[in-house]
Amino acid sequence: MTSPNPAAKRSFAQRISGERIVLALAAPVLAVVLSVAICSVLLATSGKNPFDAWNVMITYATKSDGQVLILNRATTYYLAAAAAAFGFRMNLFNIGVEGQYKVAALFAAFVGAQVDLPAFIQIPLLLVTAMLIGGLYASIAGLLKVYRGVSEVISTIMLNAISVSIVGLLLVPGVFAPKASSTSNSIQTDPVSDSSHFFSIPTAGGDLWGFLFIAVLVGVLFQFTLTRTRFGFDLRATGRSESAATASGVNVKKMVVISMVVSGAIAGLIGLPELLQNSYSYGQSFQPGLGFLGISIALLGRNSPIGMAFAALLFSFLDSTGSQLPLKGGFPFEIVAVMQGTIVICVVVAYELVRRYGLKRQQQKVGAQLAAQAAATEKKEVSA
Amino acid sequence: MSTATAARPKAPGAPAKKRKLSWPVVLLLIAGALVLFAAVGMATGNHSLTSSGQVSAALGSAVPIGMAGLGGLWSERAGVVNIGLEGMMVAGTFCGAWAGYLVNPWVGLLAGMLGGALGGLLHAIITVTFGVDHIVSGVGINLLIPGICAYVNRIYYKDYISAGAGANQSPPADPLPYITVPGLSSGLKTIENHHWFLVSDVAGVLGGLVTNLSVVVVLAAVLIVVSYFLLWRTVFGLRLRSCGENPTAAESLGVNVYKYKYMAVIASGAFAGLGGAYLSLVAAHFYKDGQTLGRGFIGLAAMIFGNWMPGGLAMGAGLFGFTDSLQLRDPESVHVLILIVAIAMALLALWQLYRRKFTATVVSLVVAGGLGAWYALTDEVQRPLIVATPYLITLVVLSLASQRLRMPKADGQIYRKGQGK
Amino acid sequence: MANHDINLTVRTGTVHALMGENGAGKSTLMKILYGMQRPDEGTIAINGEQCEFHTPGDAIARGIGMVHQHFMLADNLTVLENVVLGGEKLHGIGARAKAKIKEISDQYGLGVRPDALVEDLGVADRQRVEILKVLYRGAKILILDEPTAVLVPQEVDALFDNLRELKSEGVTVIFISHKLHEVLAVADAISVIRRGTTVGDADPKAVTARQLAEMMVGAELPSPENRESTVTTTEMLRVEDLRIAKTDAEGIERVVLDDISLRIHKGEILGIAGVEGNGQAELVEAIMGMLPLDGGTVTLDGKDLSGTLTRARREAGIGYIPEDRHKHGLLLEAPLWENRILGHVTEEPNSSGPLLKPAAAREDTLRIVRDYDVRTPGIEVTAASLSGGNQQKLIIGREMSHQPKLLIAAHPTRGVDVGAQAQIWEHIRSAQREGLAVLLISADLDELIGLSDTIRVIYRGRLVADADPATVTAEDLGTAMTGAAAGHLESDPEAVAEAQAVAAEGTEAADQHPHTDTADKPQAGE
Amino acid sequence: ACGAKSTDTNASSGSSSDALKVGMAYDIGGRGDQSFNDSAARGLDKAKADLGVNVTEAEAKTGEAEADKETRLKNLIDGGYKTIVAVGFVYQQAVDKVAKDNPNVKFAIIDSNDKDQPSNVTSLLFAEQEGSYLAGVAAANKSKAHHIGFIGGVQSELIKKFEAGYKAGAKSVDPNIQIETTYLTTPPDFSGFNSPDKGKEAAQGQLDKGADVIYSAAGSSGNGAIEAVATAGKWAIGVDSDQASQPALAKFKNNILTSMVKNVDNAVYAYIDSVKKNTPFTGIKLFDLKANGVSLATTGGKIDDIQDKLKAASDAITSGATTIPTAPTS
Ligand SMILES: Nc1ncnc2c1ncn2[C@@H]1O[C@H](COP(=O)(O)OP(=O)(O)OP(=O)(O)O)[C@@H](O)[C@H]1O
Ligand SMILES: Nc1ncnc2c1ncn2[C@@H]1O[C@H](COP(=O)(O)OP(=O)(O)OP(=O)(O)O)[C@@H](O)[C@H]1O
Ligand SMILES: [Mg+2]
Ligand SMILES: [Mg+2]
Repeated sequence: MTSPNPAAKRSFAQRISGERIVLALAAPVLAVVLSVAICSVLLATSGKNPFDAWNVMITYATKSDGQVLILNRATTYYLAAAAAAFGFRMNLFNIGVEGQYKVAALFAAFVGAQVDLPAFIQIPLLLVTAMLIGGLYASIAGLLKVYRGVSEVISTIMLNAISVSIVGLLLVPGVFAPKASSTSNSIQTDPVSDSSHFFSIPTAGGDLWGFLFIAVLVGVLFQFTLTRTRFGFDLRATGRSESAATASGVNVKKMVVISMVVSGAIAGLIGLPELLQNSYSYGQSFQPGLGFLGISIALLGRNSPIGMAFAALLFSFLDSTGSQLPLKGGFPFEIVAVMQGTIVICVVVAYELVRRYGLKRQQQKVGAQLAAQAAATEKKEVSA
Repeated sequence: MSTATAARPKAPGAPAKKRKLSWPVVLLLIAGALVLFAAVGMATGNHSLTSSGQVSAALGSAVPIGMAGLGGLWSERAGVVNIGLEGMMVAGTFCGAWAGYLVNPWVGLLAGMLGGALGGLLHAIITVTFGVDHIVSGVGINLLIPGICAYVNRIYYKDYISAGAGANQSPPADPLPYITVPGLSSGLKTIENHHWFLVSDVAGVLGGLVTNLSVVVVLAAVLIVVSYFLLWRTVFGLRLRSCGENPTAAESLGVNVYKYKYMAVIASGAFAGLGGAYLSLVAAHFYKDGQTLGRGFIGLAAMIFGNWMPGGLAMGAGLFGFTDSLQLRDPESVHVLILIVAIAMALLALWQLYRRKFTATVVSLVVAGGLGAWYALTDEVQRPLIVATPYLITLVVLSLASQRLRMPKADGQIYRKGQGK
Repeated sequence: MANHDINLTVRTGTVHALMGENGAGKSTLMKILYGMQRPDEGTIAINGEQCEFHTPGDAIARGIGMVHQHFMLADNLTVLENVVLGGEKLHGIGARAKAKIKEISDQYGLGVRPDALVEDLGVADRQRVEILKVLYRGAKILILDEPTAVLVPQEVDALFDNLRELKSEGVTVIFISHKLHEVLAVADAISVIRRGTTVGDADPKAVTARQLAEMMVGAELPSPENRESTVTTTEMLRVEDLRIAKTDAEGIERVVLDDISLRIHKGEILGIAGVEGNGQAELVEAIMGMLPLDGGTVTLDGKDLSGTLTRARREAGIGYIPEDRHKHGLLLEAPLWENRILGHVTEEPNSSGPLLKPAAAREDTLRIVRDYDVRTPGIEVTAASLSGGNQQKLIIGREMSHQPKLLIAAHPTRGVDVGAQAQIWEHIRSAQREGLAVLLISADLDELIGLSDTIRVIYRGRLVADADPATVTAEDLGTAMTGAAAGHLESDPEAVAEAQAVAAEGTEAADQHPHTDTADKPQAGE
Repeated sequence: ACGAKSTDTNASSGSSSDALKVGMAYDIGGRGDQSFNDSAARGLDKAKADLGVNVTEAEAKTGEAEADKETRLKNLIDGGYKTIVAVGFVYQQAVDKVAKDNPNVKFAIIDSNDKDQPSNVTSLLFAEQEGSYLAGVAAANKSKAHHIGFIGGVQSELIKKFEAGYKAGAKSVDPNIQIETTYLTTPPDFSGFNSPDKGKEAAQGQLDKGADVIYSAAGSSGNGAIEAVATAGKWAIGVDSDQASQPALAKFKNNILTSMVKNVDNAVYAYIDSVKKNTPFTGIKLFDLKANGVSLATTGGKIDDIQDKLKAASDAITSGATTIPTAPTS
């Protein structure tokens, strides 16, 4: 056997070649620049100086409390993105993250309030509860797709609407919420037991949520599962070509259900940072919309664990610093939504252009290299 | 790819014999449903399911859903999946209310369509020209357009507070006219009030069709019929549909696929925009942030439910409109609806038994029994559940019927000119 | 570059054949002529007049019509709709158009029903619809890109009769084919393309098949090699009473496979002949476990696999070369080494336990690239950037790397150039010598006759006939494939000898093809 | 810069002026929502004009996180605003938390109370059931069909109080009166406060069943209900502010019988005044009928003819003779 190592090394170098990195970064950077430009124009039309707005946002992000806020929020966003991305990696459009996390967080809050075990059992118990409920709820869409051929896009949209009703049915005094006093108008579950509180790290800028580590862990597991396990290979193969995966022996039906459940299980975690680190109970105004936000972040980060981390930070930066805008300069905070929208759209277009360019480049390179090889051998034959 | 896969005909054996829903069958089914409703109405003394008010309200609620669905239909028939309908509807609500206030509601309708069409144009640029995945583009549009509308609302209407505008609301526009057929409407109402078995129910349904209809409801109905005609009976439609079935084939025959896709997606946005304008000009008289409440998605579901056909789409939208307005108008009747669904499931079970599908029979029977028991053991449906009825029904119907659905063959696929195989 | 320095002159009222190996650039050239692709430079002149085509519409307006290599039909539309599409100005889209279609159909004996859904048509019918589409537009120049690839010999003859009639009406036909004897039979003039450029013209009356073949590949063809039977008595695959019925959307049951029983022994190649769409694909998928069975058993090496999943069957030793490598064989946008894992993710060296072993997979991919002569600059490039033949070699290398007991090879050399074709046959044959059982499906009857030890004919989901490749001609096989013959086929020995002689004359019975001519390949490429 | 907090630079701004600095945190919609928030804004404006306080405002956005509310409150505090009014029960958790961390800041929260809330938080509550009771009395007196309706925006605890009072009031006049009840949505879906189309449809349903006076406690969904009722020529009863004087409803004002006005502005003003006078409210401050926290609007004079009856009912309430349930009985 000739040593394969030089070749392997060369290929590794090839993989992280400068061109690829430039290509990978070109899209998001271009998109952000473009959307900053568009939003600047919008802000200017409202008669404000856009640079003041950017200044407010960037200044806040340089402050310690702003940074803590951004990181804490990014933790939640990252989990939401990971949940959506897990499905996307096999072309499964789980639009239902929204419903899954709500139902899961509600149950976790209920269990957390009912049970009071030592923290090292209590917290895993709540994590498992949330993941279980999220997974179960997602499995409905998976099963419907596999057995009844119902598109998951439609079924999860319906399940999102139904989840609101589920919360409505359960989050009432006497069921999951305590009997209300006559003066209280906000309904929420009892607070979770003290042992359910997740640790946080006190910093100068406030408490940094320990759940950040869970998010990082999810990202690492996500990456590991996808690139280092058989299951992950099957999943990616299915995402790239369902027909080829089927022929290769992947049980696509099983994969659909499993991925849907895993996606739902990750979705189950989305509400937990807020629940176990901040509000300690699930109320009627528990933050909605994270599921849809997660989808956008996943798209922005190309469903890759690293990319999504950047995307989550970017969105969190926009949301956190954007809420400073009305107070410090009277800018409408709606500009943040515009900005997120333009970034997502610009980025997906840019990714597609870059992808196509990259593929063509590679084909040309392969063609050229082969032609060169062929010419070389021909010459050799002639001279021989 | 190889010719072989493209050319593989349907499996050999029995000759293809399609069982299509023909007009007589459809009419018979409608008649059957009416009898069922009438009988249940008689038995329970609750006649609101077939009352004229309910029918006309159902039509009204169906309009935004139906228009979104029609938008979906146009776009998907040309091969472009459009989940950006929701965003395009928002554009319609905003532009409709804006022009409706500044000029008049008729111009508002037009402006709403125009706003939606702009959203459609954006979707077309992203998906057709740049070849981005259709769902991804739709998600982006649903994020962007509501953001822009909310932003513009806030900065633009600052000076209109005294006219009734607010931070996230536009000033009110004038209403659009309603149509009532003079003699017919009241005559039917009289019959309806007698609660005669079936006769009154028919009168109620017919009455709903001629009483207090917004002109936009009529317009929407006309648009659905016109869409059918355009798409299935004209050259334009043939070309458009060919782009959704096999764009490369269309291209090889000189059809400018990009052009048709663009037209379809823009039209799609315009229909969604009209649905939005209905919300901000008829259902309410002003724009409000978050007014569409996911109707774009429901419209899409209605279209799939209707098997990518205008008639089916109208039925799907009607079903949504019916349950949605019923739960608002008359929450108690939702309880009666359970009984009706239970009986319908039992009938379905009989049909399946006749077709010798035994497992399906058992499943249907169990569902029917469960629903029947629920009806018998309760007096009312809990409100959160009432709100969920349309979604639950859609899920159930789709899980029963989705294997019969057939979407355009190249739907959702990315087409590049000159790169067909 | 797909085409460069192409010069082609076609005289009015002739059938002009265009030949060249796979990927030579024939389709590209025709697409340029038809306005579907734009040339970087060069001109097209019709009747001495310079034209420039931006879209197929321009070409159609100049009287050019094209039947594409891959059918251009919308399945869910009717024949009428498919025909009138784009040409609605001619006769509308209603009754007039229908009458016109009937008229053309009757004139050329095409037997086309305007109201049928294309979805329900067979391959030959579809081909006739394609031709009708062109005639409907009154084309004066007709381009046929490999129209015979999926037809049985009898259908080919019918097509040629139509072409001759058209020619007599002054229509110019450009006819693309790999099949030497077809070209010799019908063409008035021949041009040969190699590596995207014209290498010469030939007169069909003066040229031999062998000379043509050499013009196409640009080199002397390698000589044949004798082979003796390696069939053993050990049974490897046993398929018993296989039955599959599909219920379609309308609830109607269609029998796809019925009463299929076959056996393959170690060292045996069993060939399945049949017109596409008669159940071959389903048979393969049934054995692979991709389709659920309604009845019957599949036994491999004494082990009943009937109820098992595809993965278990692959682990049990079935190798699979799918007929459509892009759809079933590769992850086009994944690097080569990931494609090497595909289908064998549970096996050494790709994984151990639930974990993947990328390093080992990479190393083994390098070995396959070397051993199977996959022309690639590295294993990190995507599969999409390889040429079709090299993709196929990678697949074969991958499947052979796991010492399969049974190889299912569906059109293993489809869309592969001559050199690669020979290598692929050699790989299959050497594995056969070591005891591999092979189920070979091919539309190329010469490939089937050349490689197989036994041939079975499939028609409408049943195995209706069988034959010994040594004693059967392609024509008789073709008859059975249309359902006109059944039972054991035995051709007139003289005809068999003649066929073999023709083949030998063309190629000296090249190693390429055990008995028949080299360039006679079934189907073209990617 | 990383170590610095965003507040470090403007820490001095608190002492720049002697005027009382009041920060107001609105619920979604903020100033200009034509409803609840606007009412609070009026109180703030009045305080600014009459008491010379220094004010700043901030508002919630749709679908925001708990942390956003906390940050908003903190931002106000950091800006030197040590008296903060939070409008709406959605602020309860955030107020509890921030108040605990800032014991020297005074908070008021409207429409909400938490039994464990810190002592520097005051709840400004309203006796909606009392005002609604009067609305019920008016409705029952005006109904010719002995059939009235109630439309609640969201089936929350707060709106149930409206329903309870309204029903009790109507039954006190006409024990056999038929009352339709519709809620547009149930929590956590709060779109029922924001969907005029839903309000319209629900009102139409009740009209079709024969109701001829309809009370809608549904935020801006009430606009739709009022339109439907006015179009049918029946009586509508509005809520929160005097709807007959709202520009957006000018067209229908002839059919607006009255509105159950919740004088949030009075409460806000009173609270700021109390702080200014250094006698801040503590605990729960109930704004009931007696304290003019709730009342019926008389614009248009449509209830002038039944004023005596309303007066009697009102007296009975203030004297304690009538007690009103805060939750619907059936
Ligand atoms: N723009 C281009 N530049 C370079 N190469 C191209 C281009 N377009 C196509 N090719 C390649 O040129 C080759 C010619 O393909 P073409 O389909 O014309 O071959 P063909 O002669 O019809 O082969 P077959 O017999 O397989 O049908 C293919 O390898 C194709 O991938
Ligand atoms: N746009 C392009 N420009 C340059 N080279 C290209 C382009 N597209 C494809 N190629 C090259 O052309 C080849 C495409 O493979 P294709 O399957 O068409 O080859 P082929 O000539 O048919 O070979 P084979 O006979 O092995 O099938 C690859 O080598 C690829 O790198
Ligand atoms: Mg070709
Ligand atoms: Mg090729």
